[in-house]
Amino acid sequence: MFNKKAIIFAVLLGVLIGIGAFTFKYAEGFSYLSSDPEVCVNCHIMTPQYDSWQKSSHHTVAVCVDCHLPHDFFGKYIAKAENGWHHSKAFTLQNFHEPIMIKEKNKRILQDNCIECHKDMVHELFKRDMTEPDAVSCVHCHASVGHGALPTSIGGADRGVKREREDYD
Amino acid sequence: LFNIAERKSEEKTPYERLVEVTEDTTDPAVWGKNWPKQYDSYKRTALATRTRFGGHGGSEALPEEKIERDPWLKRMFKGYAFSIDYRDRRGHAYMLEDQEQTKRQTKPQSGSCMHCHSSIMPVYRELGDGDALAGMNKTHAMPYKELNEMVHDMGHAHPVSCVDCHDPESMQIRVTRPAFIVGMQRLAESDAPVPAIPSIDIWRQGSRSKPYDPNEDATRNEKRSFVCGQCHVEYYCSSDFPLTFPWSNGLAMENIEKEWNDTKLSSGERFYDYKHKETGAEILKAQHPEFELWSQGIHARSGVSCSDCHMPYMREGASKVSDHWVRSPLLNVNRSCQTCHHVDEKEILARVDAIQQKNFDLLQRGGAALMDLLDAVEAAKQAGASDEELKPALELQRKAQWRLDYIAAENSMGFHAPQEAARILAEAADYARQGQVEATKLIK
Amino acid sequence: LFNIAERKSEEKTPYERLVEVTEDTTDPAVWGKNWPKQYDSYKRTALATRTRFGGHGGSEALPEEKIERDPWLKRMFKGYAFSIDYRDRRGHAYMLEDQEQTKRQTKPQSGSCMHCHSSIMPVYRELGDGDALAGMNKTHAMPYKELNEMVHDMGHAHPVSCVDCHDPESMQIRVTRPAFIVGMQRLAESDAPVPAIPSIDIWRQGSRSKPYDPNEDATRNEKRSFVCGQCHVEYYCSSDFPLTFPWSNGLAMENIEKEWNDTKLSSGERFYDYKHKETGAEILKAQHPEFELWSQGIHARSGVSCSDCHMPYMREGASKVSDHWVRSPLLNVNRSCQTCHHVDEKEILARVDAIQQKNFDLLQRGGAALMDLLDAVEAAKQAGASDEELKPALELQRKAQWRLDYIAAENSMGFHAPQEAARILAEAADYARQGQVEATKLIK
Ligand code: HEC
Ligand code: HEC
Ligand code: HEC
Ligand code: HEC
Ligand code: HEC
Ligand code: HEC
Ligand code: HEC
Ligand code: HEC
Ligand code: HEC
Ligand code: HEC
Ligand code: HEC
Ligand code: HEC
Ligand code: HEC
Ligand code: HEC
Ligand SMILES: [Ca+2]
Ligand SMILES: [Ca+2]
Repeated sequence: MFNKKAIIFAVLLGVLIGIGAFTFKYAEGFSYLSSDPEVCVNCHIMTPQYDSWQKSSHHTVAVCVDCHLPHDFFGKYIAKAENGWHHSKAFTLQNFHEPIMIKEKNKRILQDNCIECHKDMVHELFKRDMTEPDAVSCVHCHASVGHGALPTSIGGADRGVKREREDYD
Repeated sequence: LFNIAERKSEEKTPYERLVEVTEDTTDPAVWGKNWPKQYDSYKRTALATRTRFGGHGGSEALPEEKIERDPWLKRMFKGYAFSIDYRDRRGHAYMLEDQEQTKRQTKPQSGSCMHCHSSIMPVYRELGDGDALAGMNKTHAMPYKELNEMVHDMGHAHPVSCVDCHDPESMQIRVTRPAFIVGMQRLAESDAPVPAIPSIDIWRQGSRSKPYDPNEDATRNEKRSFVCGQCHVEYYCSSDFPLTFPWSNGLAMENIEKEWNDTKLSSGERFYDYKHKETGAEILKAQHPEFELWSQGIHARSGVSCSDCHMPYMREGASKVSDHWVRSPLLNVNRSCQTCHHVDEKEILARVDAIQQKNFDLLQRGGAALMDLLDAVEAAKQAGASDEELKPALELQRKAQWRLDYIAAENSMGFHAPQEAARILAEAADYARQGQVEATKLIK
Repeated sequence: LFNIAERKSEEKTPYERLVEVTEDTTDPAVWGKNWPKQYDSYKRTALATRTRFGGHGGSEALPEEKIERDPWLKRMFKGYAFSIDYRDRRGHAYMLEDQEQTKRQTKPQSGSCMHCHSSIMPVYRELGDGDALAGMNKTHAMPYKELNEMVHDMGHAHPVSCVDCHDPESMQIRVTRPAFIVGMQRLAESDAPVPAIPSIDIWRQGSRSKPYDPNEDATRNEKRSFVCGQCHVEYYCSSDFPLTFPWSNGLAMENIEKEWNDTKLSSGERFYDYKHKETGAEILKAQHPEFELWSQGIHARSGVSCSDCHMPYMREGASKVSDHWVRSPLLNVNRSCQTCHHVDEKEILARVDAIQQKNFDLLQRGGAALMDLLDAVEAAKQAGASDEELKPALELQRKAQWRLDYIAAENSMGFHAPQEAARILAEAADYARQGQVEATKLIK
């Protein structure tokens, strides 16, 4: 249908406008409204997660960033920059994997945040593991807390964090 | 309010120790002073439980005889102690006394038996001057009664105890059993695929300078299954050579069969556990390969551990503890299954029942085929067939019985890996019938 | 941003129509003017695809011969048209021409064949003066060639088309095929458990004043499988009686076998599809029971429909459309599987391969057993065994072949219900060997 030139042009244009517009909006979103889920759904691509979060057991107690961004200041800043760039690039180029699946790095941020809020509940389990790379993933059993049950009601398989970290880097 | 205050304190000091525990503290009651919640649930393994296929039937006093329930089992074991007394398993609390009391003891048993029925590690260290493996390697030559007495005298006559799965310092779960550690090392050195145990792949890609060490190299999630794999496995356990977990070719049924076929007895003969009383076939006995069958299933390769289902976390006040009342998950579906499968309990039980029913039917089908094989061999002998002529039929009996027993002895009635269990039973029936054909040809 | 604006508008008016479509509009190109995205993907079913067991091998021109790849299949079908020409299936675009060109047409075929290979509904209505069922019930008596010409002449010679699955008014999915509707009504009236189809249980608990109507009573999710169940099912399709989906005892393999065994041919004989050329056994032919096998699996009872895997939603800008390029999900894992299984693609493919490999091995095992049965019968005949004496062996051949063919003809290589497929193949091998024993006894 399209000819090659048109596609290339479209992509380049997309990249320019896209990165410009989105990273701005996105970064802004993160820095000021960082706790407002609306920011995340600036991208319709986040809508499924937004909707499912509203149905989840946590929507009254935790917003996106509570789970997905480090709670400490610097970590938050770095993750923002990293994810911000990543997301807008991916979104503009539309070249990301669908369905979107959380990556190892973000899984670990997530895990820390679970524990952050629930250390009282799980202290016995994690007394020794907070720093351990191979703590059993909360999501291994509680995949549904953030976004309701997957159709399988199953979270990602726990294939051993060591191996997955290698894949990520 | 008190209540809350109380909880808060609970939270702060979960591991506050009232008493010291060491590698030699095998008495769970002592550990229980430090960790009363786990100890309380641990003690419940003395309670009788029953599901359709799990737990045990029979009186509270003694579990039901498997060999009475399925007469073909009894005939399959003719010539072996299992044909005398072979019952349903029951809770961990009984493991030692049930072993001491089984009528299988009327035949001389080896010291190896103690490996999985008592908190024996200090005794192994004693026998091996500190080296547990060396110690274990002496026990197969000892009569059961002798080693059993030694365990009693040294004060370690407890069923599986805290120290068998926990490091007394850190409380980390860990494995202790030498036979398991050796078995896992051989597995790691093989090139068998192990999707259920990713840490082995990682070790294989490493320098291999040190042998694979389950306590060092495995993830905690894997250890949540390893602790069980110390005992819920197929084994050789008699006086000819040390207790062996046959994993050097892999964890699949065929891999294990190959290891036994490649093994020689000190007599120089090809390995066998017993000769069948009726036919004289050299038979392989399979014992509770839960760990092996699990490893072939979808749960295992999804990282679901034994403990996830058999020791689920339970809420205790403001904290969570692992339910140490190790038992059938069907008695605890909401914790064992529903955290992952958000479907109602009736449906979950129906799914299990559908799987187990199909497996049960295939098991009976295999049993019938094996009985027909034995009858045919009988008839062929009557008709004057020579041992030489009977050889093919007897080889097929060995293959068929190995497969049939493998799933009969496994305790989940196929649940741990439904397709794999069905596949093994399909081969069992096929080989049994092939043997029947061979024997029938000899009935002139 | 343009790109966003565009997407926004899309979301608003997906169904704005450029042309009118009615119950008689069988030409997909016309519908395509209104729904170009679906039509574009629909047209792709003309592309050749290949996975290890799916799609088709062979040239682009013609799929590979199954009966050459597995010679035992050919021998199993001796005496039936399938032994002449039986190939891999391929995309929907080819369904009509492949049917017209198969050498099975060298034997007279019935008009019933057209039910699942063309967009035939207007022709049924024509033949039945508006009543499609009445129309279909005339077609089994018509020669294939005659009905095929009629379909061409009336301008409906298209492969399965939009109108076969969609209501032209509302675009709702719906079923049209009379044989499916009748089959489902019988299933509903039985008391067979149907965990995969909850709406049947609901209907059963109701007044039952009107027969179960898949279009009225079923949920949309169920219809996402029903549309496929119109064709991907076991059937009787010859000239003796109308096209039949044998579900009056349930959807399990045994239920269907029972229905065939209880059916009488107009000749008064017990039902059979053909007599085996070598042995004379009365054989049942199984055809692609995808719907039936799926219904016995865990996906079905978890509410996972055919369309979830074979027609996954794909994002087109801001809107989602169902991928009408119906094909192997293994060519589209991220949409077909990863929406539900958050596991990386390599692992998902490995899981499928493990399941299919086991199923494939059992299939070959069953084939070998059946060949041995045929050889034994052969030998028994040579030895002068009478038909009367051979009866037990031939009855067992019927049972064995039914089971073996059931899984051989099913197109997922066991994936749709792994344990159930293995169970069926286990029975196939067992019965084949039992037959071999019976025949061997007759070899004096
Ligand atoms: C610029 C559009 C956009 C915005 C705004 C946005 N996202 Fe995303 N997000 C994406 C895209 C595109 C992906 C897929 C990236 C990939 O997988 O490569 C993604 C992926 C993710 C992932 C999982 C993927 C990973 O890398 O682990 C998480 C978690 C996530 N987003 C959370 C958020 C949160 C929380 C916010 C708001 C604070 C947010 N997103 C705002 C576009 C966006
Ligand atoms: C209570 C914690 C929690 C909250 C609040 C939460 N999430 Fe998540 N999020 C999760 C979990 C758990 C996962 C799944 C991780 C996994 O499957 O390994 C996830 C995954 C994701 C993913 C990746 C897709 C996937 O399934 O892997 C995205 C994108 C995402 N979340 C976005 C959001 C957005 C946007 C919000 C706010 C509207 C949000 N999350 C709120 C816990 C949360
Ligand atoms: C911002 C704080 C916060 C974060 C982050 C958080 N939670 Fe929670 N969570 C809560 C609160 C508050 C409740 C409600 C407590 C109650 O009802 O007693 C809760 C409830 C729960 C429950 C019980 C209800 C249910 O859904 O079954 C589980 C399990 C749980 N959280 C697990 C998790 C996991 C796993 C994560 C990380 C993926 C997580 N939580 C992240 C605050 C948080
Ligand atoms: C192996 C499975 C498993 C893992 C891993 C796991 N949990 Fe749980 N969790 C459970 C089960 C089972 C329960 C229910 C206990 C009960 O109902 O008595 C539970 C209960 C909870 C509850 C209390 C829910 C309630 O009833 O209010 C919270 C909060 C929780 N888990 C958080 C976590 C966090 C945070 C992590 C990770 C650090 C985690 N869990 C890891 C299985 C698990
Ligand atoms: C996904 C859940 C799950 C996992 C993982 C699992 N099991 Fe099971 N197990 C079951 C179910 C269900 C049964 C059947 C119980 C019944 O029939 O009552 C069972 C049965 C058993 C039995 C017999 C129980 C009885 O009451 O007689 C034993 C022993 C056992 N499993 C050990 C293990 C071991 C060892 C592992 C790990 C190597 C393991 N299981 C992994 C679910 C699981
Ligand atoms: C030291 C050996 C040993 C270890 C370690 C061990 N078991 Fe057992 N297990 C046994 C023995 C022996 C029995 C049978 C006891 C009897 O019948 O007297 C048994 C019985 C069982 C039963 C049947 C209980 C019943 O009520 O019928 C289950 C379930 C079980 N074990 C699961 C596990 C799981 C899960 C683990 C790991 C968390 C584990 N076992 C660890 C030796 C062990
Ligand atoms: C590798 C570990 C292991 C070894 C070695 C072992 N057992 Fe067991 N034993 C188990 C497990 C696990 C069970 C529970 C599962 C079952 O009953 O199938 C069990 C169950 C039993 C039971 C109760 C059920 C029954 O079979 O009646 C008896 C009695 C028993 N063993 C005796 C023995 C004797 C005698 C020996 C030595 C020949 C022995 N065991 C060696 C692990 C072991
Ligand atoms: C057959 C193996 C086994 C035995 C015996 C055993 N445990 Fe455990 N224990 C486990 C497993 C598995 C876990 C979960 C550990 C994890 O997930 O890291 C656990 C966890 C624990 C924990 C950590 C908190 C929790 O509940 O998860 C404590 C404390 C504990 N056990 C105490 C004991 C005590 C005390 C005994 C003896 C009375 C004992 N255990 C006997 C296997 C065992
Ligand atoms: C920690 C998570 C977890 C727990 C606990 C768990 N499962 Fe599963 N289950 C899975 C995963 C993962 C799969 C693989 C399919 C998938 O990816 O959803 C699965 C698959 C299944 C299947 C289909 C595969 C098969 O073998 O037929 C059944 C049935 C099943 N589980 C039943 C159970 C039952 C019963 C229990 C409790 C005794 C249980 N599960 C406990 C995660 C779990
Ligand atoms: C959970 C996913 C899933 C569901 C649900 C499902 N299938 Fe499949 N189907 C598969 C897979 C995987 C294969 C194997 C494909 C291969 O081998 O390339 C397959 C194979 C097939 C094939 C052969 C495909 C080819 O390329 O040759 C047909 C035809 C088929 N399925 C029809 C159906 C029908 C009809 C239904 C519903 C009654 C159904 N499937 C339900 C996943 C599914
Ligand atoms: C009107 C009958 C009919 C309907 C309705 C139908 N199919 Fe088919 N399907 C066929 C026929 C006929 C073929 C074989 C075509 C050939 O080989 O020429 C086929 C082939 C296939 C194939 C193999 C494709 C390939 O590339 O090898 C798959 C997969 C499939 N169908 C799935 C489905 C699914 C899923 C549905 C429902 C969404 C469905 N079919 C609906 C008749 C039908
Ligand atoms: C109930 C629906 C249905 C009926 C009736 C039907 N088919 Fe098919 N046919 C299918 C489906 C579905 C496929 C694709 C799956 C497969 O190939 O197994 C197929 C595939 C085929 C193929 C391509 C693969 C092969 O077998 O070589 C041919 C040719 C064919 N059919 C011819 C016929 C003929 C001739 C008749 C009449 C005797 C007939 N069909 C009746 C549904 C049907
Ligand atoms: C074999 C059955 C089948 C055929 C033939 C078919 N469809 Fe569909 N179609 C479906 C199914 C299943 C869905 C999903 C419906 C749902 O989930 O409600 C669907 C959905 C749709 C939708 C709704 C939007 C979407 O994509 O989900 C449109 C529009 C559509 N089809 C158009 C067409 C057109 C145009 C044709 C012919 C070129 C066609 N269909 C042929 C089965 C079919
Ligand atoms: C709409 C959701 C959905 C889709 C799409 C889906 N599955 Fe599943 N799958 C499930 C559910 C639900 C189970 C049952 C276990 C559970 O509850 O998690 C399951 C179980 C499984 C199992 C274990 C049971 C078995 O049969 O061995 C495998 C393997 C599997 N799926 C593979 C696949 C593959 C491959 C695909 C794509 C072709 C796929 N699934 C598509 C939901 C889905
Ligand atoms: Ca053994
Ligand atoms: Ca048929």
